[in-house]
Amino acid sequence: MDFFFGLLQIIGVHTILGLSAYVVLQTGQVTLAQAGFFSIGAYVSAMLTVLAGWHIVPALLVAATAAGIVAGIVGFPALRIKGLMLVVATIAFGEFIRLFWFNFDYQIEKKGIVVGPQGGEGFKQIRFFPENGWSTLDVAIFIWVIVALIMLALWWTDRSRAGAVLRAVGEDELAAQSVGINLTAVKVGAFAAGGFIAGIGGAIYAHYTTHIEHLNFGVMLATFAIAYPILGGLRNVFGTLVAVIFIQGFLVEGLRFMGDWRNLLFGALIVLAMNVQPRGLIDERSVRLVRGLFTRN
Amino acid sequence: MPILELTSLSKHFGGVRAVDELDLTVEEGEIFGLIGPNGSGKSTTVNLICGVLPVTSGQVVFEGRDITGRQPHRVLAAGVARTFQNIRLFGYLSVWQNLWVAQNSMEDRRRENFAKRWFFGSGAERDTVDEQLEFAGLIDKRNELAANLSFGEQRRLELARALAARPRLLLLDEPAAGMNLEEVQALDGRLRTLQQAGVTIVLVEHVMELVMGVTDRIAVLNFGRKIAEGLPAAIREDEAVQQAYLGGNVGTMHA
Amino acid sequence: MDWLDFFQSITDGLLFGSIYALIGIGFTLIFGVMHKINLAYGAASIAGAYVSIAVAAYVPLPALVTFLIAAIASGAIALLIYLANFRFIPLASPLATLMATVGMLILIDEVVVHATDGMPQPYPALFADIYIEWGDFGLRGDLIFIFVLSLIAMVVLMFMLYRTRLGIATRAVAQQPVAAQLAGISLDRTNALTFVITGLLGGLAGAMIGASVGVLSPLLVVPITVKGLIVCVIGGLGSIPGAIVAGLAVGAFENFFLAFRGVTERDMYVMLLLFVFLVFRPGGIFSRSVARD
Amino acid sequence: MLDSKLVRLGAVAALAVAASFGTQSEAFSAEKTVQIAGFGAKSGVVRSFGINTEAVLTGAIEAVNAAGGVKLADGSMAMMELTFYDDRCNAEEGISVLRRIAGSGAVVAIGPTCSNVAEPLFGILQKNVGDEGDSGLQIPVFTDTAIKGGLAKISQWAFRNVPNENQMYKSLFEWINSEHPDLKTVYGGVEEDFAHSRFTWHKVMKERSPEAGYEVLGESKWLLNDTNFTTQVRQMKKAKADIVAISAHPFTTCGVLKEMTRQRVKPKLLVGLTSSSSMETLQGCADQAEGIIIPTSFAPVTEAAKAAADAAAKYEGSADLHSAAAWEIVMILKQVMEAQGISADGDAVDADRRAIRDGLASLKETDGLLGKIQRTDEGEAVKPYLYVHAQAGQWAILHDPSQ
Repeated sequence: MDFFFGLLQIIGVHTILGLSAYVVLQTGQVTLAQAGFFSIGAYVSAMLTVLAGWHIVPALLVAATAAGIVAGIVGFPALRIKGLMLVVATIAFGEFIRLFWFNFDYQIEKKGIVVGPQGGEGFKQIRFFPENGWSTLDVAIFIWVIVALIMLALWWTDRSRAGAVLRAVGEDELAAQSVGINLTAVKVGAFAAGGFIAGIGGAIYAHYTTHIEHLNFGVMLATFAIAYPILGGLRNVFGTLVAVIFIQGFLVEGLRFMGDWRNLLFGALIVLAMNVQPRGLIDERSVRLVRGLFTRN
Repeated sequence: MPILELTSLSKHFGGVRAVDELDLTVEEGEIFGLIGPNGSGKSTTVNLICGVLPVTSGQVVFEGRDITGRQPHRVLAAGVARTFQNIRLFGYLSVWQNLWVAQNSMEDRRRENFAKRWFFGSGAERDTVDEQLEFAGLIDKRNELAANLSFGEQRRLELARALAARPRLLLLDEPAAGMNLEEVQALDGRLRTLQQAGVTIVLVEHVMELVMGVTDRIAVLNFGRKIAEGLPAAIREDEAVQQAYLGGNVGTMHA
Repeated sequence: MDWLDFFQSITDGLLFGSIYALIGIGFTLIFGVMHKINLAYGAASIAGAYVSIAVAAYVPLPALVTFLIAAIASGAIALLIYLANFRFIPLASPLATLMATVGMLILIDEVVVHATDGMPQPYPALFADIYIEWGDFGLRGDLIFIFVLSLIAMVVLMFMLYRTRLGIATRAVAQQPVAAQLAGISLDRTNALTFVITGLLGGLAGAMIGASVGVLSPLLVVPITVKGLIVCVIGGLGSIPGAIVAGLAVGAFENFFLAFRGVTERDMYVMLLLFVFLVFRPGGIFSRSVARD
Repeated sequence: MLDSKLVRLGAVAALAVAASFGTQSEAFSAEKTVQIAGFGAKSGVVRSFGINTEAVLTGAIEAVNAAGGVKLADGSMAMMELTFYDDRCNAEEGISVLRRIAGSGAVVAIGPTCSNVAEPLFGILQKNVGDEGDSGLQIPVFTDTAIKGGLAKISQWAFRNVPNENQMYKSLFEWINSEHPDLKTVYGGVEEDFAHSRFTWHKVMKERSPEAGYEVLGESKWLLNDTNFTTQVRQMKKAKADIVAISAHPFTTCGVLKEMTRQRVKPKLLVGLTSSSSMETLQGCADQAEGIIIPTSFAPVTEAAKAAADAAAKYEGSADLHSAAAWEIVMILKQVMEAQGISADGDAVDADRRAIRDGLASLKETDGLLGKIQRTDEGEAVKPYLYVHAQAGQWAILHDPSQ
């Protein structure tokens, strides 16, 4: 059973990562900086639990806030640019953060061992969970409570006026401004919220892998962050969850029995999915389809 | 009393003077026509007023306050709303949501705190949206996606959306484009109703005939400059205007 | 600071930058015509180079022919990318296209890994044994060759775009898609041809990278994709002369910082260069004050 | 139309998921089997490592089974059975795979390939055996490939059979000193962003060579996926060192060697990273690598080593210093299982795992393909080693320090 709980943990963390991009994508901005914010959450929280001896919950909140602030700061220059320019700018920013950790060295001695982030060799022994006797199930529950809270908050936002405003900005910035929407506030807000959520994900990631290094937070992770909501569809938060289950549960874990053929299928299935369902797995049609299954008798 | 004053307003794109030293005064309560051939700078003028484009030089004064270079949402907050030449609705939002996001009048802002305004909308606000939809005659379509509306309905929705913030000045950028005669007449009626409700209207149009009946005063632009201003009847007879319209501007005749 | 080191690092970087320029042109051309990003472009470039050595393994070929095969193979792969990721996905779903090209990148990468077990493969080079030296200052013969070859490719491309029917059609589609269609230009065929052209350039770039390093590896894909995108933005989206200058500049810039700040910080400065451009010159090197989106 | 297709597609997908998760409770055969799990990277650029490990493991288990299998506590014989998983050299996947293994009937896990997977993996194991407060996984992991120094001490459940680079390079530099007393200086080249290569230069080569009497003149750094080494090699050229030590993986090692040839940098001696003593380097740049000296813990010089190499070749892999360790691991495990008397009973997996761990922890010396392997208290191995050098596209034995 531990394996399933472990898989649940992975799905949970990737859902958080995907949701962090979902918020930003709703405003029509394609961000590839989420891996960078994720890494801020990971490093900051790990430093707090390992070096300062904090409990995971405050560490997680502080780390997420830090990631959110950095993301908000990125949001300002990102206001001026759109489309491909924004994609490239956010890639560059994410990479910049990653390279920062690559060059970041800060260790102290604790209980006779030297701990802390160590540049290219990474940050090891982030063992808050096992050291405090959290079982795999405990961690999975902890993660899913957080996932549920985030999903609930975003689901609620989607249904509130804020959600409609986010989408309005995503569809037509000029029209949105002209009906009185403060573009700066909305975009920076979305970036900051996305960064905050990514920071939470990163904080959990650092603690359930126990070891982080800059290479974990590269362009591919950033790509997956936007892949989940795009593949799942931007219609609602459940699309992201479905896409994470599709990728992490099915493509990665489910197809493991295929051995080395798995990776080939991986790319091909993404291409296929986007051709068949360009608006994501959860779009108007598939929703109708599922509803039909339950009402047709 | 003037509600909108443009003082030597200019916009240059590189070497092109899209709007050149434009002076214009719109009186409170009137329906003001701004006409001119294609490319004469009408839409640019609207964009300058609304803060979509940065002004090269000159001033925009609304109700005695200088609003030059303000961001579009702040121009709206001041009381100026607009529609677009090519309809710009939020196509994947429902008709109802299109109006919902536009509830940005000063009263809305003052009445509700941040959380209530954005995340925990009140029933009163929902009622307001319904009322506005009713007024626009779109209440039956409230759950349709805006993209699925007919062309005329989209025009109506866009107008309703512009009115949602209760502006005192409304800039309509070619609202009649693509409408048939019947719809144009309906539009005329709607504009009169708005005028009676106290909204000042600037009607931007390049087909002269459409504005003659409904406007109180007209200004004519050509090559970014004002070439005539006055009562509709006078404009019709103006030689410079006729010259501008007939002088090789092919686009003038189609409606 | 030693002036010799300064000139040396800038010169080396400038020569190598011609490869970045080729990749940057590919991104910029597709963006210019379709207003889309093809993230699989870098992968297709490297894959083309792999095909060429696979062919060369059966038939002994001179290096130049190998490069040519790389270009052709990459052109074919680019066409495949067009069909799989652009042709059938509605224009209104740009995110789907973006994501599909990511899937394609992963797929191409993994096919290469499967074919070679991820092992580095030697790649032929021309003039690799020439090394020109003036005292402590030195120039790699193969890099000069690559530089010249890239310049020729760029000149040929410019000629095609500005002097041939195909090029005029391409530019027409880029500027006025609707009008171009009315004038009888097939959008579909023009788009497909644009992909093939970019593929040819990319394959050449892939071959040149292989030749300059001496080995090919799937590891090359992500870095050249990122660098290519950066070049494309610094040069100004859709601007071919911009991409050329930006490619050379990024090459020189990064090599300068490699020499004087070390490899761990090098790319941070490249990112900073990009941010500077985004803030102060969002339209790229040759922009006319007004920013495009 | 399309909708019904979608339904069918969904159904197929659901079945596939169910099938893949449901495979754990198969085998209700009459005979007992000892389940062994292997894992490593079979995707991405490090794919060849996983393929080699799997081939060697398959061959080794076949050899054990051909000799009758493993003797259990009750005196009966049981066959070994291997399941191999791909972890894609990704930390999260590695953890997931280990959890899957821990949830299966496997009594021991052999892997992983990458140091950056091994490090987090060992982190989720229980740190100290018997610590009730520590909820880490409790399954012995025996690593064949991931070589970055000092990892096994992370957990008492982690063991490695990888060569001790500190010892190998120390003795290599001492040997070079005695053979070529005229060489005085060393210059380093390091792939700076990869855990293993970085560690081996900074913590091993750079620290051990002065102990053997060398002066380290400096170092050039590059990254895993760099393409232009002109500047780095120029720095190297300026240093004019007698020995150039390159701590990098085959791809950049080849890139740098080729650049050195172009710039005519000819050190009197080249020293390479342990991991580069595989076929990859020679496939990438045999000419330029000619003469490079690398210490390795494997070469087909003994009967046992030849048998291992042949078995690997049979399953389309190759035995090198990494994968050959997997052969030794299987042999060590057989010995430990028999000494500890495991039951191979599906209900006593935990006890068997503990018994194997204790057995491994108490080992002081084991047999290896090249001779006796010493084991340290930290779960690491001290393996016999050889110096090989590249000669005409092959790795040839240069010197055997044990003789």
